[in-house]
Amino acid sequence: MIGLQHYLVVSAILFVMGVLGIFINRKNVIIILMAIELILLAVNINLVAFSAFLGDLVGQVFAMFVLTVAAGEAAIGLAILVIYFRGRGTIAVDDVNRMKG
Amino acid sequence: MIETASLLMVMPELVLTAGGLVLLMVAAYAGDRTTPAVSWASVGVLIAAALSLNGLPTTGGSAFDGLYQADAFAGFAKVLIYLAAAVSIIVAPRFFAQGGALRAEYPILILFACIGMGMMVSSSDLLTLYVGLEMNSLAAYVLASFMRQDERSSEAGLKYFVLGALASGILLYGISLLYGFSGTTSFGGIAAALGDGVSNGELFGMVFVLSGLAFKISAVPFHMWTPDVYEGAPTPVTAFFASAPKVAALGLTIRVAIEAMGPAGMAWQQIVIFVALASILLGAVAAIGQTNIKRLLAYSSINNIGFALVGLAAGTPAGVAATMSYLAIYIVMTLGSFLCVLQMRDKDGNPVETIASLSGLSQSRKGLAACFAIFMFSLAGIPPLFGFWAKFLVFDAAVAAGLTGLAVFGIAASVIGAFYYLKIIKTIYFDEPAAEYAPGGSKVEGVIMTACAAVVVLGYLLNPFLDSVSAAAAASLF
Amino acid sequence: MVDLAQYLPILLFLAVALGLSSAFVFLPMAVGRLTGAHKPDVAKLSEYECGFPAFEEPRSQFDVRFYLVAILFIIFDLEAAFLFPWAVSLDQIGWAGWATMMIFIFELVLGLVYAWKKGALDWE
Amino acid sequence: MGGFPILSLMMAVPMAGAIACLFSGAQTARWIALAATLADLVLGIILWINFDQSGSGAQWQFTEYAPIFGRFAWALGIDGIALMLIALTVFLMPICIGASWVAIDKRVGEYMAAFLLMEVLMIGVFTAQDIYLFYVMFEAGLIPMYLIIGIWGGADRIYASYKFFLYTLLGSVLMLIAMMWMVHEAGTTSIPVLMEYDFPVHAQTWLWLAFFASFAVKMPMWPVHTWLPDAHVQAPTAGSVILAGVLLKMGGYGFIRFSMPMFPEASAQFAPLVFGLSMVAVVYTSLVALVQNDMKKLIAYSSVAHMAIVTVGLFALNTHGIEGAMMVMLGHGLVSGALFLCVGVIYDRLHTREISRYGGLSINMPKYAVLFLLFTMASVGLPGTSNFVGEFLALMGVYKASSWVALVSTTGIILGAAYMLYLYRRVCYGDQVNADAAAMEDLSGREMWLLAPIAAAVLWMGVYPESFLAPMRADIQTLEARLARAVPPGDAQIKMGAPKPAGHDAHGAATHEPSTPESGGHEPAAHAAPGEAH
Amino acid sequence: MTAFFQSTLGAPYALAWFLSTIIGILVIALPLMLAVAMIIYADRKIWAAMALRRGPNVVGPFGLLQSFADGAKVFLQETIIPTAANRVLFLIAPIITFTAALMAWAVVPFDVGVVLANINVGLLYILAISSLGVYGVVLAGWASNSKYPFYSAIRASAQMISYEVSIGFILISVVLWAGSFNLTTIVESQKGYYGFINGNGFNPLLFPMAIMFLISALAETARAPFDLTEAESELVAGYQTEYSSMAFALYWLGEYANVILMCALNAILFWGGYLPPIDWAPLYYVPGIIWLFAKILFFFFVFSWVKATVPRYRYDQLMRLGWKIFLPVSLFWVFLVSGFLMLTRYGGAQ
Repeated sequence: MIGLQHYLVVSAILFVMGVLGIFINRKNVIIILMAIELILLAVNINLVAFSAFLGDLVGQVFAMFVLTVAAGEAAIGLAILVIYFRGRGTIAVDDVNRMKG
Repeated sequence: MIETASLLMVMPELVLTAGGLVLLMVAAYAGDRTTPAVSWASVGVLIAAALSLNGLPTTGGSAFDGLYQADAFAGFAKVLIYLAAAVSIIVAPRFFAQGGALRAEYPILILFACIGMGMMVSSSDLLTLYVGLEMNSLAAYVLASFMRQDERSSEAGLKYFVLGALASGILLYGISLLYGFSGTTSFGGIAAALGDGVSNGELFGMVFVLSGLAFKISAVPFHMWTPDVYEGAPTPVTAFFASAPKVAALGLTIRVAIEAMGPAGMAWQQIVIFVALASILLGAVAAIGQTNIKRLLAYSSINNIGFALVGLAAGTPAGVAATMSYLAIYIVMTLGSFLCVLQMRDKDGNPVETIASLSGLSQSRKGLAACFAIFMFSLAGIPPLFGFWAKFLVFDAAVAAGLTGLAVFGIAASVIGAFYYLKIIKTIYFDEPAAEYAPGGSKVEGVIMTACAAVVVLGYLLNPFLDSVSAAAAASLF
Repeated sequence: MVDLAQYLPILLFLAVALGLSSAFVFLPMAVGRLTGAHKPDVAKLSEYECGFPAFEEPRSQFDVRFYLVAILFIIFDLEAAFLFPWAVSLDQIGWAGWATMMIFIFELVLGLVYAWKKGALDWE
Repeated sequence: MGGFPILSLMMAVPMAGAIACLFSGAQTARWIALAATLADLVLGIILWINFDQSGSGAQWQFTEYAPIFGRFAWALGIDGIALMLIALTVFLMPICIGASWVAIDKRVGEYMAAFLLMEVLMIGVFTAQDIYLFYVMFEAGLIPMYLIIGIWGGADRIYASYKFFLYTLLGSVLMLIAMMWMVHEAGTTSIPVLMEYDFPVHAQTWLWLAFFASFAVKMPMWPVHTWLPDAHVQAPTAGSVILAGVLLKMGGYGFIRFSMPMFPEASAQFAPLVFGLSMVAVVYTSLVALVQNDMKKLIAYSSVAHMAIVTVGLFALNTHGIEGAMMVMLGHGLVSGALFLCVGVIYDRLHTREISRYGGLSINMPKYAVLFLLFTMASVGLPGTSNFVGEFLALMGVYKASSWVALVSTTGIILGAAYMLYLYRRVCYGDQVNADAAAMEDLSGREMWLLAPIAAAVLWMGVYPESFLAPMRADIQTLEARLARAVPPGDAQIKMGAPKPAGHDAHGAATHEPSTPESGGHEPAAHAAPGEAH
Repeated sequence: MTAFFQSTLGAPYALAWFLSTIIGILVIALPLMLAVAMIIYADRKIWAAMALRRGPNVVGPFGLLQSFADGAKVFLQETIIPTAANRVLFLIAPIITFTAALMAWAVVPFDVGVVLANINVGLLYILAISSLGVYGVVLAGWASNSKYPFYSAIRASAQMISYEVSIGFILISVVLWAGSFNLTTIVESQKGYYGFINGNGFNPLLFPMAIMFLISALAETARAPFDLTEAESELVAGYQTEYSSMAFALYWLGEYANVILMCALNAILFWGGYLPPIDWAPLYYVPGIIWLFAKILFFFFVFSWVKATVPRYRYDQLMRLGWKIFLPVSLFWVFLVSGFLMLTRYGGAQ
């Protein structure tokens, strides 16, 4: 039977993939946005799994908030990306270097 | 169910929401020419929100079934937030008018960010924490890229967004673990669960949550976005970033650390100590080579956050009070510094950001130079300026809590920090005059700048007041 | 807890539907090779451009308004996510729950008004 | 004086002057500054006259207390030691202003404001009765001094100002941490109370080191003295005067006010360290001074050597040593200040500090040569001048503690004579090799007015030191009594009286210390104690 | 049916359940494809009739087999994959479209209890699945790496998602009224308006929503007058331009499957689904599935009718209709319906 730890492992894998996707990816900002979504997905899996196993609705409500906020975040991220693209004509990660840190 | 009392306790947020929405409609219908009026109206809204803090919002306690906490701590933080926000709004129109980006959304976005920040410092549940944090962040992402035509601004927005979203993700992952292993999202409940012993899951959750928060307060090792964002964002926005969200995020961190993770103090204290020291050190060292004043101030903010965290590391009421006082003083200093930066304009009125351009400022613009010097000395923590008192308080708390080693290392590192502040003063006062600046900014800016300088110089007279307020704020957490 | 077994037929349906549609796509390719209909040449395999060679990169022109639509969609569609659970529990949450959601919708409408006034909804 | 807050007034006057200077033109600023410093001088005289130096009155006089800063208070008050240093400050300040009268021609208002601010802070340091107030005043001095060196200094001013600032800052921040610890331990910020608080011995070690870090840099002691020559050389004349005259004394004052009374055991424990460093300093810096080509640098190194005498005197931990150290501080404050002024006089004419550029000045500048000679002699420690009294007392005190230290320290006096006289010979005697140097005019009236009062004071101090010792006597005795329980036995006891029975150990000998007129009157009980610390 | 397998064939429960479910699926999917074939024929016939033409009339009696002939033809065609295209995505795209079109039918109730998966969030499921269809379109446009398909795909997806928003809010009104997402419950809740009529559409409060839903359904499926995505004059054949053989046919099939689904939804949500239009006992003797099919056919006729008579919208008009009219109105209707329900039905509950 599928237990809590299975969910946690899946979510952990997704989370790590998301984080790595942000750090390793050198090609495209859109991929970074997707990686962020992947992280949030991992979180939601966690929340819902915990919610189910605890028999407590809070986790699901939380997941809903995460979804919504993630949507807002994606919208704003996309908007910023568009502005950026219009200024620079590229969304390659390597080119995001007008300022050196 | 929702009682009237709960609604009264969130009065500041309600005022801000209503004000922000009304102004949004005004902005939408009347267009950008109303920007000055909208800006002042926003300041009015902020003042109204601050006034509404009087009473239940600072004394009410728990609202909405424990989702929201209306206490002195939140009140104190909110006053600082509103103050910083108001200043950031007031100084903006002139800057944006020059950049051709004078849009009425700016003050409104700041109002919305303030709602989020108010939620953050008042949250007593992971849910409100997250929602507040995101409300602030979403507004902040937009603010960072507010000057659409400016490539640096949009790049700053992009970087801020990507790393901010990553931070939210990490924070959320931690939240999900904390929730799962402690079975609740309320701070009190988590504290109770941690009190029974810290499981591995909870430990991981705490680490993730703290990492996410460290991102938001730009503490080392999660600081890398700060210099770029500060440099790229329009200067009034940078001033805002350097002040209000710091208070909110740090206030939130304190609340989480004390209220939710209090029983696991030993676990997070180590982390906070490390982060504090690393921030102090890196902020100081990395700032030395900077040539852009905004970047330098970014590193300065990292450095300062490190100092503020020293108070939290103490984990005592005195430590929390010290951190809150630190923030109050820091806000005045940093806003003052950015007001000075706003005055930096070449003859044609274009903003200048290089430190080199400050050469000989003391001869062409005496008042500005003096203010700059005061803020820099203060940030360096040299008495009798108020910045010293801020550092004094946190280190005093650390010493009182037995963290003498931390205090010694921290304060020694502050000497490194002093070096780069001195560099600016050196440029202003010792170097030969470079190209002249355009004559001074608006009267309002001058007045605020002078007021900040006055506070920095005469701040010690505020000590009794500051002490009592911050002590009350801290007491409400324990 | 919800009985997830209800969803098992859907999973099976997915398998069947995928199988069917894959078959539809790949069978004719196999059949084409068998019957000799598969005779690709350069002209046939170049992209459609009214008889000319392509002038420019097909993906170069991308109207920013499509992004705007996408952004608005994300916002409004996901806000609806809050409406769904609210709609089916209206009988339990009383006037306070109703009022809360009405305030939420009101704010949503203000957002719409703002977007409208800013011209985000205009296609020209 | 009753409850009149004269100390606050002494700080308010220059403060007001400073603000006024900022907003006025060059000439007005000069006059404002002069008026403010002279007013402070008058107040200082009134202070001295009203000071009860009988020793029977309260130790702390003119106290003021206003808890307006929350965590710490505006608590002022002075004892004799502070009184003397305040007197030195208010005495030198008008002279500094006078010295800058023509030498400073750019940004005069800011310059005068910085100096007046310095005066406020120096008086603040010496009067503060609250440990944090002390720290604030102590540290705040960095800002005006940094600006003075950096804006109006010489070619390498920027390097020098950084070095000055960061060295002293690094030293003092550690002290701050120690202060915090002490305040938490003792539960008070009041210096008088802390001076009587017995800190645990193991903690004293660390606290003492922390304070030492600050005061040693300020003093400055070898090997952290290197900021001083740079700062001196680059600072404008008046800056050097105030730096050598007063700022260095803050270190010594700190030892007397904090390290010794608050951590007697640690002071005794670390005395050998101080001795060691000081001995190195005396010999090493004197030798370095000998080979300097730059006048200011030479005098700066001589300051380091003199301050080493101060530290050995202090850590002799007996009346003579401390009194001597105080006298050296006062005397050195006057003399080194005067020497820097002398350098300034000729620097203003020729704009070089290179010794070889001068020569035979006694021919064309006789008045100058006379005064310069007086100060040179005072610096050497000629009897009849201020420094003789101090050095003699200090060395006597040291001799009681350790004859070896006394021996080495005394070589400093000889070397001092060497380099100072060598300097004088090169500058004032010999042939007039450079025409421009030979054409220099003698002292102007203004310069006479600057140097003459110092000359008078130097002579007064040398001839009748009692005027200066009297106010401090009671306080130094109190200090000695406080230290008594920790003082180790010296190795050079002058044994008196009948032969002792066999087996009488050195500890017993300590109780038979001879009593001199200066140290007379201390309670025997204080001397019965030394065994306790062992 | 599970019971039948268990009892007569002696299969274990799991296997029996599996077999019966598979059969159920095939019983839905295969007739659906047949229906699509026939409905394409019907579409062409109706259109032709309205244009006073004869339409398909060669293959089979009255041209009834026209669609099958077309199917056989494309099946034997060569599958062309342009060199510039992204091969994998190019082939996956039609699969997604068609799969999604089929999947939505899993929760459609054909009669009381006659539903493959009677899940409690059926409506939500349909919304989710129909959203997936956009992927097929976008991928097709993108993977073709050709100008016209790309524009078309972008347009199509913008159009689809625009109307999805208002569809979402329209559905909220229905859900509010029924108090459930379960499609069967929604159908059942429509019984007996004024004591004799079945169908939300007869409710004056919901009737405007029914109309809006119908129009949105047209837009959502990119049917005329909203068929901007394959406006021949501008975009050749839309996002399917580069497709050939069965891959091309799958879009065709999927599109019509979606059209039928939308017709079914119209029927289920607003016009009583499998219920007879009049709440009169004798009518219940007619199987529900007949009523449902009748309603579907009716709406399909409306679709065709509109296609034949209404001129095509401009793209800006299309978007304006969705965002500036449907969205505010449907939002307002949520307020209206919920407020009405609070006053009449739930007012007492606190």
